[in-house]
Amino acid sequence: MLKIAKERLNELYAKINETMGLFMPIKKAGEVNYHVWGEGKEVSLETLKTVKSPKNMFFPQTENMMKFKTEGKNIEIVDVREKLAAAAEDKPFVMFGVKACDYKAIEVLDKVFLAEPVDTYYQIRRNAATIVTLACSKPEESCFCSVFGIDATAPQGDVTTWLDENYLYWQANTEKGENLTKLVETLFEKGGEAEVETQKANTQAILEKLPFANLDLSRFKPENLNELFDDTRWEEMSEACLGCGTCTFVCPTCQCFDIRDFKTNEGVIRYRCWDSCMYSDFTLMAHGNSHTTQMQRFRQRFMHKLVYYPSQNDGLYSCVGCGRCVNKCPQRLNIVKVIKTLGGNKND
Amino acid sequence: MIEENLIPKIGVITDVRRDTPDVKTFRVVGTDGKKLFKHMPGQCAMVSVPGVGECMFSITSSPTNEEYMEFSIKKCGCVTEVIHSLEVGQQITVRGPYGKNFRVEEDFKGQDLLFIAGGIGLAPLRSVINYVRHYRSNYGKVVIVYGARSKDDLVDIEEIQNEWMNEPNTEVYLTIDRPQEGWDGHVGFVPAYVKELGLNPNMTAVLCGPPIMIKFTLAGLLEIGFDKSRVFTTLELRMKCGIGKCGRCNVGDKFVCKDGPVFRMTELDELPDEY
Amino acid sequence: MKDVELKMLERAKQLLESGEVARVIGWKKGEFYFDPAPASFETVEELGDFVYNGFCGANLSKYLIQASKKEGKTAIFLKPCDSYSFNQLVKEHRIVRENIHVIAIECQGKLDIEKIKAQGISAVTEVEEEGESVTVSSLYGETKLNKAEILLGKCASCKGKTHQVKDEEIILHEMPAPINNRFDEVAKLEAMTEDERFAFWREQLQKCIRCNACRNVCPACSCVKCVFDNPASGIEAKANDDKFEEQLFHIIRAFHVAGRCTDCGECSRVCPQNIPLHLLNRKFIKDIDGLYGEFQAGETDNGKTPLTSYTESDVEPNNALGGEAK
Amino acid sequence: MQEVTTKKKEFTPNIVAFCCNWCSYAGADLAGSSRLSYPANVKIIRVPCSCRVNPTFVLKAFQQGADGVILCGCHPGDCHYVTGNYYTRRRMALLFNFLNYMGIEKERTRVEWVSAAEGQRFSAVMNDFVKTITELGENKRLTDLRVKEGE
Amino acid sequence: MQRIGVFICWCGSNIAATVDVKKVAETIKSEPGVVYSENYQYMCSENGQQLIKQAIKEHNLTGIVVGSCSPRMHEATFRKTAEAAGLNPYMVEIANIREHCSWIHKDMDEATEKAIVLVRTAIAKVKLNAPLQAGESPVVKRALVIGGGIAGIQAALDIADAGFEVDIVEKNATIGGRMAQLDKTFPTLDCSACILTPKMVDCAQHEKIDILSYSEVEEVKGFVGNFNVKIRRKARYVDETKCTGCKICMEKCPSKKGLNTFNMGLNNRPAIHIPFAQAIPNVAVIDPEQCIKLKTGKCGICQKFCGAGAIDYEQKDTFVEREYGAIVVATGFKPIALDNFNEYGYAENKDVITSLELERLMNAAGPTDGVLLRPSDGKHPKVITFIQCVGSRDTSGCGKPYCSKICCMYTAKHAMLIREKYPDTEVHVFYIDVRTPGKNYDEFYRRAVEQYGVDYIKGMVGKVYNENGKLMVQGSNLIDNEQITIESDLVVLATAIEPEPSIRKVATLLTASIDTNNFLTESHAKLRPVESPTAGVYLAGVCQGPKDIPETVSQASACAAKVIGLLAKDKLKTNPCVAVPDEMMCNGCSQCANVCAYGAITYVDKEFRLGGGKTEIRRVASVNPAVCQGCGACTVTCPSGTMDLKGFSSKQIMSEVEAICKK
Repeated sequence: MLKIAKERLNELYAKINETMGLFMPIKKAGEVNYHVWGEGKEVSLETLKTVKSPKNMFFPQTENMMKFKTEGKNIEIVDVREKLAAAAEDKPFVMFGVKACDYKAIEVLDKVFLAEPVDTYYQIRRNAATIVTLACSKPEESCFCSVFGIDATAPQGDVTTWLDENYLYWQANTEKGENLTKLVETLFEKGGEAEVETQKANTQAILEKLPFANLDLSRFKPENLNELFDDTRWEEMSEACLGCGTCTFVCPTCQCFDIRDFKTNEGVIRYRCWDSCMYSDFTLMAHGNSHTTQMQRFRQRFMHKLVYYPSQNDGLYSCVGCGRCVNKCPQRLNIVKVIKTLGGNKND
Repeated sequence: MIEENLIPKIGVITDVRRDTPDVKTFRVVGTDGKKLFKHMPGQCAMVSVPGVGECMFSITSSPTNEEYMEFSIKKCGCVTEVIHSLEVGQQITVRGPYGKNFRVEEDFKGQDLLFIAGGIGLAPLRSVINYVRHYRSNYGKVVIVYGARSKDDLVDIEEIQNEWMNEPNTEVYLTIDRPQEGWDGHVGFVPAYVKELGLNPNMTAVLCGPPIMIKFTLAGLLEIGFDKSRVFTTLELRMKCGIGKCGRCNVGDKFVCKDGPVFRMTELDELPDEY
Repeated sequence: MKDVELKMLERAKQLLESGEVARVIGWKKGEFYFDPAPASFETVEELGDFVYNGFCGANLSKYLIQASKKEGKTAIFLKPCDSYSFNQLVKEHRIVRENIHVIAIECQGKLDIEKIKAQGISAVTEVEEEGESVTVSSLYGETKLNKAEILLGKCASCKGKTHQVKDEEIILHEMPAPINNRFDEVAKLEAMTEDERFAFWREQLQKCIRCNACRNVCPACSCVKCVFDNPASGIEAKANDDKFEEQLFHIIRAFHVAGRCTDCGECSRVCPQNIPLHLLNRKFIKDIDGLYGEFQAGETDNGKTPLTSYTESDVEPNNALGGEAK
Repeated sequence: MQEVTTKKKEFTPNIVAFCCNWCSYAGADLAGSSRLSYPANVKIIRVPCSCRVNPTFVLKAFQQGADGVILCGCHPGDCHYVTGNYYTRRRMALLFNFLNYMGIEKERTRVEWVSAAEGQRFSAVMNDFVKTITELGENKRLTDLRVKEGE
Repeated sequence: MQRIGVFICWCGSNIAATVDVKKVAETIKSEPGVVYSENYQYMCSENGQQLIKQAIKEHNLTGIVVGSCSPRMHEATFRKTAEAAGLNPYMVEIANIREHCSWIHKDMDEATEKAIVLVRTAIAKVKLNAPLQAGESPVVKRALVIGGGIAGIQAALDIADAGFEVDIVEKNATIGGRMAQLDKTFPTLDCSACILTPKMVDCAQHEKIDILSYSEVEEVKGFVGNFNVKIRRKARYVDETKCTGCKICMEKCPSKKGLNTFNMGLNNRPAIHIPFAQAIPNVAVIDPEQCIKLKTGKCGICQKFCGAGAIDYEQKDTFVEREYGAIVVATGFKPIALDNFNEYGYAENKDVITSLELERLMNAAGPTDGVLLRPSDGKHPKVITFIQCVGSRDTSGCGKPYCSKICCMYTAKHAMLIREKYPDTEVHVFYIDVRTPGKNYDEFYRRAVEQYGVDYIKGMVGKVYNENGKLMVQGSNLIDNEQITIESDLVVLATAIEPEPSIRKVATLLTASIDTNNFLTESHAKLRPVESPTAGVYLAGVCQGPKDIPETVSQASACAAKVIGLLAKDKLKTNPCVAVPDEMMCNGCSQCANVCAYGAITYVDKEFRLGGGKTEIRRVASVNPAVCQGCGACTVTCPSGTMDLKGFSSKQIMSEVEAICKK
């Protein structure tokens, strides 16, 4: 294990930034999101929940997929991925300060985007990234990652780090992590095992006390699919839902997207952008819509997270308990309320 | 070269045929004049007019056709409206094939086959029927029941009358919903007609058409004694990516674009009723 | 506030029990003190979860568009600012007034949990309100805060405590006087240079994730089908990395609600990125006031809206800059 | 500085002019039949009344790369449809003010009343508007900038 | 399948000299959707049109673009051409490459490039054009005239003479209006009654005219060609068909203290009365406020004495509903109330009177039998002072900002008549400006000054007050720049006129727009001065703006001409470029109706299918295509984009924008 004094973190960032892109939680216009690091930027490593999750780095909110140039009746397709791949190869990047839940979320996304047939846009970015995670030391009331078996005190990733009042502790886990370590090694000194263990223990104690620590997921199994689907309480759980996409867009695992064309004065751009199953037009076709009510849309989202996805992926839930939806839903609806209503609390 | 799952190919429209007042069939080849890609019956492709949007259509032509592929497209929305306005020579984009096909080489082989279609529902079946016709000796008796609102709404009537009806060991039954001048064939809805025909329940059946037709026809078939696990249909839901990632075409834990669009009736029974 | 809540609960029970109304729209308890959610109660039993406290900031009036079409009467609790939205919706024929029983309720200003957390308080488990002070308990300790510091943005610039409509009222205490500084922030922006304003809005709107929360919560944005969801409109769009696209959405949204926006402030409350969206709508309100005379949407009997009326001597667009008639 | 000025001279803006059928379009016709020239980069879209111009058309024009948008209608009080341009006047006053509030140069948008008899004025207005926009330079703020941060 | 044909016109050298027409036609050939592109010297010529027709047929064109002169010039021509070739006339778009291109640019390359863009823009639009059908609506061959003054009478007579049925609805018991109250008329000084009453009689006797006196319009439905109007026939308590007009009832009526409104309240009349001797219909009416029988149930004298048995105390208001093709509004005017003008002492001094009161005082049928006696003591006034512009041209807010137009002339008339009849009377006139344009008008005024020695004083009157029984008129003489006071026996105020107050209701019923002074707005101030913006509604007389009798009569005849033109048609072709709502998206918020100047938008409750077998009732807008004029104001007001305009749809305009901006 390596460590570096907190005051010298800027040197670390600068060093990484010399050869690689560096994205980390930075406060801009009042909100903390992953942004490119630069001298003088307001880094906020402690922020547990950036508004946009790190998924934005691999699966951006909007990305151009291709361009079409039309001349008379003919079409020419301009594939933008070569450029993207070249850029990624030229300058791989580091995601710094990713929390345990968000890292788990990237694993959830990998299963979708990297499954055959591979989503090459995602793949290019994913391959170019070295992920440096940061253990949580001050979890919030809305955190419930432990419910999904995530250890917030020891996140995975290419490199795992811990931060206390004095030091940042560093431990490489993968080849990518080792490579990054080599790059910055000179800035570090050895040691810190004991401090990290103390921090882990302290955090564990808090994690156990968190209000949502005892959510019961046992009912959310593929075999209960139809029973859960037909539960009468969806209606009442969804009645205040505005049908906005806040929960899906702040969610680190929501991966639905839309593909659209945009006419510019120089040709058509085909882009993809985040979409939300909460939207009334998500499943709208010219001759009908399979989700006509907000209840159906609401149900789709939570069934997907808790039943459909696990059924397709060996029981892995596509919720990581980050609590973003708990904090951000305008009308205070969230997955916890759903889990409690349909599943219950272990202590109940 | 990066894999091109979402990047389409450019196709050129080489023929446009008006089948019914609102259905046109488009013949498409690549810019090199050859077929764009291989597919199996029941599979779909994303067709698009840049700047307007993409839509999923089943490939109507048979895989055995080596020269081109065809799409029968019904005008019902923004994209299809624009596609309908296209003429020969216009380029479009196509990507695919997507989805699971009819198991013509496995489940269908050696079986007597019953095809039931309503309206534009013939489009995906045309591909299977012509496939079966091509490898005629591999299959048993073929019965085709096809209905539409009126005689003008019967898609591909020429091919049906000139080719299918002359095929050996093949029966073709046509029906329209309401009596019409110039029509001396059967009049009535498909589900009722199917029951009247006295079909052998030992056949493997494929249904395609409006949901209401499927519902009642299926009920009718089961009544006659058909085995539900040997009845197939195709589903149609909103699709964007075609590769099971965009998240909108699922029914329960199945994606129509990846796990479908062809489903066995017994499979659908296990899924929530949301299609 | 507890007494107000009790009174409301009692009234809700009476209304449901007597069959006078088929449902009551209010708030129900969440996981914490600070996350009550809007809810419709149809039986006395359901009222077990009924709550009204300092975190009931949501404007409930928009739910009535659907509720007023349902069988039976609907009772709703409206805070003073919500009553403007209600009125505007009635005026636009979106709510069937006869089907609604409006209970005007007291509002002492609503609190913002995000502002509490911004004070550095993490893992909040309990909040207690007492007069002007608020006690916040968390896993890491207890803090006393002054209510004024943690008011929702919309309450910090409250436009008035007078209900515009009511069938009955539950007001037990005097409500604080309105704070009439709501155009200060707009004026501050107006005083900037074009470049500064552009930089300000670009940075703010760059945060937009186009989640549509602002639109979907907005009582004025209650179109059966929004132009941004409608391919036929020619401006249907979802993209947002295109900088203009974001602005297009926000500009058109602000324009569509101009003259109809009651300044309820919900757009800013719900924005997950805390973009001060109300400053867009308020600009229109300020300009309308300045150019065409004071107008408050949702006020009772205030005639035609500014954009559906005119005078022969209206200011010319090229001279209207700054929002005051020259 | 020198370079900037030369660059600006080369720049020919793209101007979209919405003209009402009854006054301004006729005014433009009169400008034509009187051979009163104005730059070719002004392109006119005919609308029945200035009140037909939706703010989305104006924004769409900017989005598609227009550098300036001008609306022309009958003089207030002379609207063929009696009251149409009164609504236009309010709508555009508020919209243009708002665009400026968001940092869009106020000179990029304009409303002018041009009657069917004012060919001279039509030409003068267009010349002046093109001059203003040329000096202002390319529309960067409201154009289609699909630029992303980092990658 | 779109098959667009493009036709580029040279217009001789008008276009071809600066635009490379061949290049334009050639370049356009490769545009998607274009299957034919041609250029020709004169597209509008017989041969040019033939070329278009042939191309439409041969190439099966679905739309055409003509690059030529302004659409204001030849759009109609090419639409007809297209129609003749079997193409819907609305599938034609014009690219204006002459007025907007070749004539204003000198550089050939630049102009050619612009022409290409303009043609592309027109192609972009025509691709989204839909075939439109001009609608047809039948025309009811009957007209309604609201108001039975000289305007209404003239309009009714003209329309009836053309062979169409006309109903006159008059709210008073008799037709005749204000003109019937006048004594003499300027500038000829002939007797008002002598020229009006024959026309009234003509109306009464005209087989095509039906006079509904003592009636008011209650409700108007429908639209041009098909108005359905509900008329209230107020109870007059006298059977119109029986009353012979013998006036015995008037003599016998014990309640004689009602103010004679016809004489401006200067004398009294019985509860049952005929307003004046030549009233049409010559039928009595009972004032229910004054009638003892109707108020107390006792009396019934008139009934006893009525030989015809016409009196019916039980009569109730009745309603008639009729269909009309056109409506003429001729509701007239009244002098303004003088409450805001205390300085003239009108309320306190009986001898301060309005000009209309003076008319009655000088009329042989008036309260003084035509002898000029002042109201206070019945003496001959020796000094009479006229004050002009009382409430006219007043921007202070007390009066009216406009000029009442008739006061200068009638004051000159009064002054002249008084000096003629009573040469010993001193007549002073305070004026701000004397405005007498018009044939023989200024001559008339000069006669008053030069021939009759009327004392015109340029100046304003500050105050009129009573001092020892004398009216002191204190004013300024601006010419001599001095304050003067004139001791007068009678003061006459040239009171401003305003539209009859009932106009507000009428305007609302007709959705006719009204200006800030309550005058009805004409469709175009210069070019359509007698038409209201509401199709099928026409304006005559002072309801549209202050005017004198000759002008009123001309306007009434103009109205009649318009009405006859309308009623002569069996069917009306409606402009197909009208607003059209998409009900699926409509919020029913009424914003669109608020900006519609024509009242073309109404709302209906409709049932819509939701998913899952549920339905919902929604209020949605509906546009009457016969009434909509196609301005598009509603399309922008609508936040949901429900309203679109055929022929100028949002998509069309946006695609034009795109085509212009395309690089």
